[in-house]
Amino acid sequence: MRRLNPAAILMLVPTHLLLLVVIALPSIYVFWLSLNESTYGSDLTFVGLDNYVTVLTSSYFWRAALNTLIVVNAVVYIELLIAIGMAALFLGGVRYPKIMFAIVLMPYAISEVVGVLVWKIMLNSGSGVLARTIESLGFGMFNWSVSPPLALSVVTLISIWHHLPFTFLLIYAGMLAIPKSLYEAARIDGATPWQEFWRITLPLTIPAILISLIFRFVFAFRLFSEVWLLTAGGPARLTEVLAVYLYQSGFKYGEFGTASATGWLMVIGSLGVASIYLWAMHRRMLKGND
Amino acid sequence: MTDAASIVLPNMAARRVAGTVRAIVRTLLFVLIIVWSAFPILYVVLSSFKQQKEIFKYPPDIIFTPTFEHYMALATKWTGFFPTMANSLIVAVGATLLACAASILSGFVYSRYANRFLAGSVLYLIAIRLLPPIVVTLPLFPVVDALKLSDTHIVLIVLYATFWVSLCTMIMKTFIDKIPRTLDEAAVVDGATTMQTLFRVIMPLALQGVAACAIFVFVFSWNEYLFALIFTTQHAKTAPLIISEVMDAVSGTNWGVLFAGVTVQLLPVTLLVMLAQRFLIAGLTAGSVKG
Amino acid sequence: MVAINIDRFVKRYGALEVVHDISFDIEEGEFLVLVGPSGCGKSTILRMVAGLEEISGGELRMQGVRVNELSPKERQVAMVFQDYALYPHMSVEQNIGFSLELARVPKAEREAQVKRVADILQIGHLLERRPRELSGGQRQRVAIGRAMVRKPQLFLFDEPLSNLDAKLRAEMRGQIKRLHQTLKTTSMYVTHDQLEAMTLADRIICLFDGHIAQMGTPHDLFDRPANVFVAEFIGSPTMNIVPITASKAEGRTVLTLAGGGEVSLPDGTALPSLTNDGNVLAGIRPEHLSDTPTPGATARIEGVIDMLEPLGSDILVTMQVGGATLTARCTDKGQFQAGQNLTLHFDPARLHLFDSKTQMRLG
Amino acid sequence: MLRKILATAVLLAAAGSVSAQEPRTLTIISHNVHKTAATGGDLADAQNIAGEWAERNNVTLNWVTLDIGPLHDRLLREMSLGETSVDLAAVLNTRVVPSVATLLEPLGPHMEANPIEDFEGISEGLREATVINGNVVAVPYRHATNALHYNETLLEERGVAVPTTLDELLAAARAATFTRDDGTRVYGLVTTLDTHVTALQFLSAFGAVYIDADLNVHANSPEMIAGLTELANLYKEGVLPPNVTALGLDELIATMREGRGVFAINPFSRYTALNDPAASLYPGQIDVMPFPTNDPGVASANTEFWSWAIPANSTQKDLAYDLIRELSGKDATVRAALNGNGPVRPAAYEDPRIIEKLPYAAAESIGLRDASVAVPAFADAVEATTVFIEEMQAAVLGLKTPEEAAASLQTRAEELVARSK
Repeated sequence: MRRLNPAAILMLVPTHLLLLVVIALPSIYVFWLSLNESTYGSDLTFVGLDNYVTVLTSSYFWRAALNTLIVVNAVVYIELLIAIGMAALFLGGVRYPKIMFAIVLMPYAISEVVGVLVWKIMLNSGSGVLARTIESLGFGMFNWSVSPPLALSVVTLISIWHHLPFTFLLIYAGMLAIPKSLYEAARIDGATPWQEFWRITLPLTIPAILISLIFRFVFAFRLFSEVWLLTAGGPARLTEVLAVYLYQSGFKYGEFGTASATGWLMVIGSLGVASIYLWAMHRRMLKGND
Repeated sequence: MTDAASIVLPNMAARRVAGTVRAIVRTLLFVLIIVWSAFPILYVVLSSFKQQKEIFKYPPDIIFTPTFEHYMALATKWTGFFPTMANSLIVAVGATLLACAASILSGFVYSRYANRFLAGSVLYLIAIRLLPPIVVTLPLFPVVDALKLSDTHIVLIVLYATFWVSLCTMIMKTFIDKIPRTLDEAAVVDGATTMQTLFRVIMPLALQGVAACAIFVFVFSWNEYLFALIFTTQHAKTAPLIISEVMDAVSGTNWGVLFAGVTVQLLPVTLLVMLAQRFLIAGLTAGSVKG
Repeated sequence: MVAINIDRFVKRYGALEVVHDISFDIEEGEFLVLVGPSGCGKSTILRMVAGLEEISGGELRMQGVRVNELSPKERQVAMVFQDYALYPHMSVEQNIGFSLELARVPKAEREAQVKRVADILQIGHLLERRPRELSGGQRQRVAIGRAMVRKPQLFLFDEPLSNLDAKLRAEMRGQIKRLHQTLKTTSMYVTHDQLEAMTLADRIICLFDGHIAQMGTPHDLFDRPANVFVAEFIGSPTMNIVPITASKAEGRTVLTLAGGGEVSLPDGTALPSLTNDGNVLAGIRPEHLSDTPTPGATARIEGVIDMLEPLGSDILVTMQVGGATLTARCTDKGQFQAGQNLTLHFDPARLHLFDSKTQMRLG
Repeated sequence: MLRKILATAVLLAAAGSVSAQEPRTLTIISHNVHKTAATGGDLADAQNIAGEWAERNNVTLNWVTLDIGPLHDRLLREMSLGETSVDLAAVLNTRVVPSVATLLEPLGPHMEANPIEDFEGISEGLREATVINGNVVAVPYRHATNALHYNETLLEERGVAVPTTLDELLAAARAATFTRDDGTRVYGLVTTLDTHVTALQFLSAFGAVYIDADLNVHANSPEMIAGLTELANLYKEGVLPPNVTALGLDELIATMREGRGVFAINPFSRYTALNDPAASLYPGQIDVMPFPTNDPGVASANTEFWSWAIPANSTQKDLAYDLIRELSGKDATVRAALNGNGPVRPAAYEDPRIIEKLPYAAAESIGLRDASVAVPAFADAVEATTVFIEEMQAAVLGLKTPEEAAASLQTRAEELVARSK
C-alpha cells in the first residue's frame, strides 16, 4: 500500500468534485429544508423538527416503511440468488454469447416505466396475456390489484425482472475476473465442480457481491415506478412504499419540508438495512483488501 | 502403490449419462432465462408491428401481417422523436465517458492506496447516494437555472455521471484490485508516469470493469426521465420525454407508437451491450504473473 | 570504482522498523547478491534501491550523487520481478519495448533494440506471442529482456528464479551468469537460495532480521562464517553446530559435547581464545567429516549411525553422538548400516567455533 | 479525454444560451392537446389560430408540451425562480390552489386595458372558478366534462334499452354484464376509480357533493352513503371490473374499444378515441350522453377545465396576454373546437360548423350547462382528493362500510378545510 501522494489526491478530484457539487451540497440544503416549512415560490419558515414529527407520527409513513422493508429485502436477496446462479451457469460456457448477453440484459435496457407498463398489460385481470393464462390454468381470476400482498408480490417480481441484469452483470464480471489457474489448481486437487464453486468462485466473488448488494439496497429503497404505475399505492394507500409516500405527501402537495424530512429518514432507513454490508466493505477497505 | 491407494476405474457409462443430464438441465435453464428476459420485450417488439386493434387481442396472434404504420407515425407525427434521440445519444455518451473517466481515476486510487481517510470516504461515496434524487432536484433546479445551464446537454451529462460515479468507482476498484501490483511497479521501473501506468497498463486489464460501468451509465442515461424532464425543455430534450408524451393522460396512450418508439430506443443499447460483451469476457489478466 | 553507495538505510512501516541502519557499496560491474531467509529485509532493500519503496532513513548514492528523491526511471535501474510482471495485454515485443516506447525512442530503433535483446536471450521467435502463450522459462527470459533493453546503470533481480522448477532454475542461473559476464552491468540480486547466491555472486551480503549478518565473497562466507546464522544458512547440507565445552587437560584441548560425547583433538591444535568458561558452539560442515582418516584429518569423533540418505555417489550419514546429531557427507560404497558404530575424522582447521551467547565467530 | 468533454460541454452551454436570447420568442408550456387546439397540429384541416397571431406579431412560438403531472411540476418550479423563460402556461383548475395563484399574474388590469371579446360568453361556472382571492388569474380554455359513453352494439346484443335515468342505468349495467363463451368478461360499467373525478361523477348523480364551492363538507350525507353503497354493490356483483381501483385511463379506453365494457364514465371528448376506426373494434358504435340522474332531463356533470395563465415572473406578460385574448375570442373558440378542443363558450355548440363536425355537440352543451367543478380550489384541495380516493376505495372494496368511510371522510375533509381557512 502506497501512501497517498499529491498525484493520487488529484486523481480523486473529478469524482469527489462531482459528488460534492451535485449531491453533497444540495443534500445539506435539503437537510435545512427539512427543518423549515416551504412550498413553490414561498420563503422558508423555520419549524425545527416539526416536519420529522409529522412524518414519524403518520401511520401512512410506517405502513410505507414496512412495505418498503418487505419488498426491498425480498427483491435484493432473491435477485442476488438468481444472479449468482445465472452467473455460475454462464461461467460454465455459453453458446452464442453475444446474443445471449443482449437478451439477458434487455430487461435492464428497456426504460423502467415501459417495462412496468408492459407487465401491467400482461397481468391485467381479465384481459392480460399472463393473467388469462393463469386463469385458464384453473387458478381463478388473478386479481392482484386489490390485494396488497399480491400487489406487492407483483411489484417484487417486476422489480427483480428489471434489475436482475444489473446484479447479474456485476457478479458475472466478478466471476470472470477470477484467474483460470485457480480452477486448474483446484481440479488437480480433485475438487468437484460443486466444490470449485463453493471454495473458489463464490469466495472470490465476494467483493462484487458486496457492491451489488449495497447498491441494490440503495436503488431498491427508493423503488417508485413499479408501485406508482401498478397500484399508485392503492387500494386505499395500502401498498405505498416510502418513495410513493414521499411523492404523495411531499411533492403532490408541494410540501418541501415534509418531502425533505422523508428523504432524510429514507437515508437513515437505507443505511440501516445495508449497514452490515457497508460495515463489511469498510473493513475490507481498512485491511487493504486481499 | 501397495495397499489402500489403488485406482478404481469410474463407471464411464454412468458418467456419460450424468454428463448428458447435466447438458440437458443447462440447456433448459438457458431456455428459461431467455423466456424470462425476452418475453415481455418480445411482446413489445411484436406489438409494434401490429395494427392497433390487434395489440391487445387474446389469445395474441403470433403470426400476423406486420405493419409499419406506427414507425411511420413516429417519424411523421412525433417529429420530436428522432431529433431527441440525437440528444439522448450525446448525453448518454457524454455521461458514460465522464463517469468512466472519473471512476477509473478514483477507482485506481481506492485500489492502490489505503488509509483511514480513504476507507471512510468509501462509506461517504455510498451514503451520499441514499437521498432520493427527486429531493436533490429541489435545490439543484434554481442553481442550474442561475448558471444558465438549463436545457443544455452538459447539465444532464454532469448529473447522470455523478449519479453513477460512486458505483463505478467501487466497480473499478474491485477490478483493479485483481490486477497484480507488480505490474504497476514494472511500469514504474519501465519509466511510466502514474497516468501512463493507469492508462497503458491498468486500464486495458480492467476493461471488464470499464465495460460494466459503461453499460450501467449508458443505459441509465439513455432511459432517464426525471432529470431530463426537470432540466430540459427544447434544445437538450431527450427521447424518453417524447415516449412519455406518447403515454398521454388526456387522450390515452398510443400503444402502437409507444411500442415502436421503445423498440427503436432498444436498438442502440442492444448494440452497445453486444459490443461490450467482447470486453467483458476477455479475461485479459491470464498469464500476467507466475508460471 | 564504486557505483552505488547504500548509506545507513532504514525502512519503517509506521512504528515497525524492518531495515536497521544498513550500509554497503556496490562496485562498478559487480554482481552483488543479497541473501537471507524470508522476512530478512532483502527485498525491501532492493525495492528501496529501485525506487519502489520510500527510503525512510539514510541515503542512496549512484555515481556519488544522492538519488533518494528520483524515480526508478531517473535512477536508470531495471528490474526483474519474482513473478515476472509481464504485461498480459501486450505481445512479447511490446513488453520488451515498452520502456523504450515510453522514452519516445523511434520505432525503427526500438525494434532493432528489441531484436538484439531477443536474440541474446534466444526468444526471437516468440516476439508476436502474448505472455499467456509462453512457458515459465520463456516468460522469465522476456522479463530479463525487458530489463536488458534499457541498458540500465543497475540491474535489479528480485528472486527471479523462485517460480521455476529445479532444472530450469539451474539453466537460467547459468544464463544470467553468462549474461553478466557479457554485459558487465552492475547488478544486485536478491534470493533466499544460498546456492544461487554462491554460484552467481561476486560478493554476497547475508541478511538477518534487517541487519547485515555478513558481507564478503562466496568463499569468505563459506569458509569463515562470521556467526552461527551465516554458518547455518550458507552451504548445503547445513553445517553441524553443537554446543560443546572446551577444556584443557594435560596440555591437550578436549571438546566435550553437551550429552557427554568427546572429540579428540590432536596435540598442539591451536584454538582461538574461548569465552564463557569454554562453553561454546562448534561447527563443522558435513562434507568436512569423513569416515576414513585422510591426511590432515587428525580429529575424531565417535557415535552411532542414526539415518542414511543416499545421494548417488555420496551419502548423508546422520550420527548420534552424546545427545547431539551430526551429519556427514561421505562417499557411498555401501559400507554404512543404521545402528552401526562409526568414527568420523576431520581436519581441526575446518572446525568453526562460535560464542554461545553472542553467536559470533571466535578467532 | 476529460479535457475534451469539458471543452465540448462549454461549447454546448454557450450554444444553448445564445439561442435562448433570440428576440421575440414566446415560450408556451402546455399539454399537447392545447397545442393541437391552438394550432391544429397535423390535422388535415388545421385551424392555426396561434400561428396566424404569431405571424402578424412577428413572434416565434416556442411550444413546450408535457403530460399533466410533469407540466405542473415544471411550471411550479419555473414560477419559483426569480425570472422564468415561460411566458404562457396551460393550467388545470384543480392545480390552481391559492398558493399557486399568488405566483400567477393577476389578469384584471390587463383585461381592463384590453378586454377579451365577450368574456361573459364563457361558461359562468368556469369563469368563477378562476377567480382566486378576488383576482382573475386564468382564462378558461378547454373543458373536460364527464359523461356516459355506451356501446350500442352490446346493448342491442343483450337486449337492453338505452337508459334515461340513473336507476335505469344501474339496471341496464347489471343486465349488460356477462361472460362470453371464450371466457371474456364484459362489464356493465367501466370507470377509473384511481382518481376522484369519475367517482365523484357517479356519486353526484345521487345528489352527493363532497366539498361545495363555499368549502362546506358534505361527505357524510345520505346521498354520499347511497352512492358509495351502490358503487360497492356494483363491484361485489362484478358489474365493475375487479381491478377497478387500479384501472387507469388507458385500460378504460382499451376495455371499451375491445367491447369488454358497456357503459363508461368519461369526458365527452373521449368519443373520438373510443370510436377511432384504427384502434376500436366498435368504431362509430360507442355513443355518449350526459350522465343521467333520477330527475329526467337533468344531467349530472362533473367537469375539469384548463385555463391559460401567465407566470408572475414572466418577462413578456403583455405579449402573452395578447395571445390569450386572441385564443379566447368567439371565433377562435369555434375554430379551436374544430381542432378538437372542448369549447368553454356554450354558444359555440350552436355554431353550424361545430354541429356538423361533432356528433355529440348537443349532448355536451347540456353537460356544460349543468357542469360543476368536482372539488373547489383551496389550499389543501389536492390532499382532499387523496383522502377522498382512499376512503372511496376502502368503501368500494369492502375494507370499510360505506357509512364508516363517509364518516371518516367527513372528519378528515373538515380538518383539511379548517386548516385552509
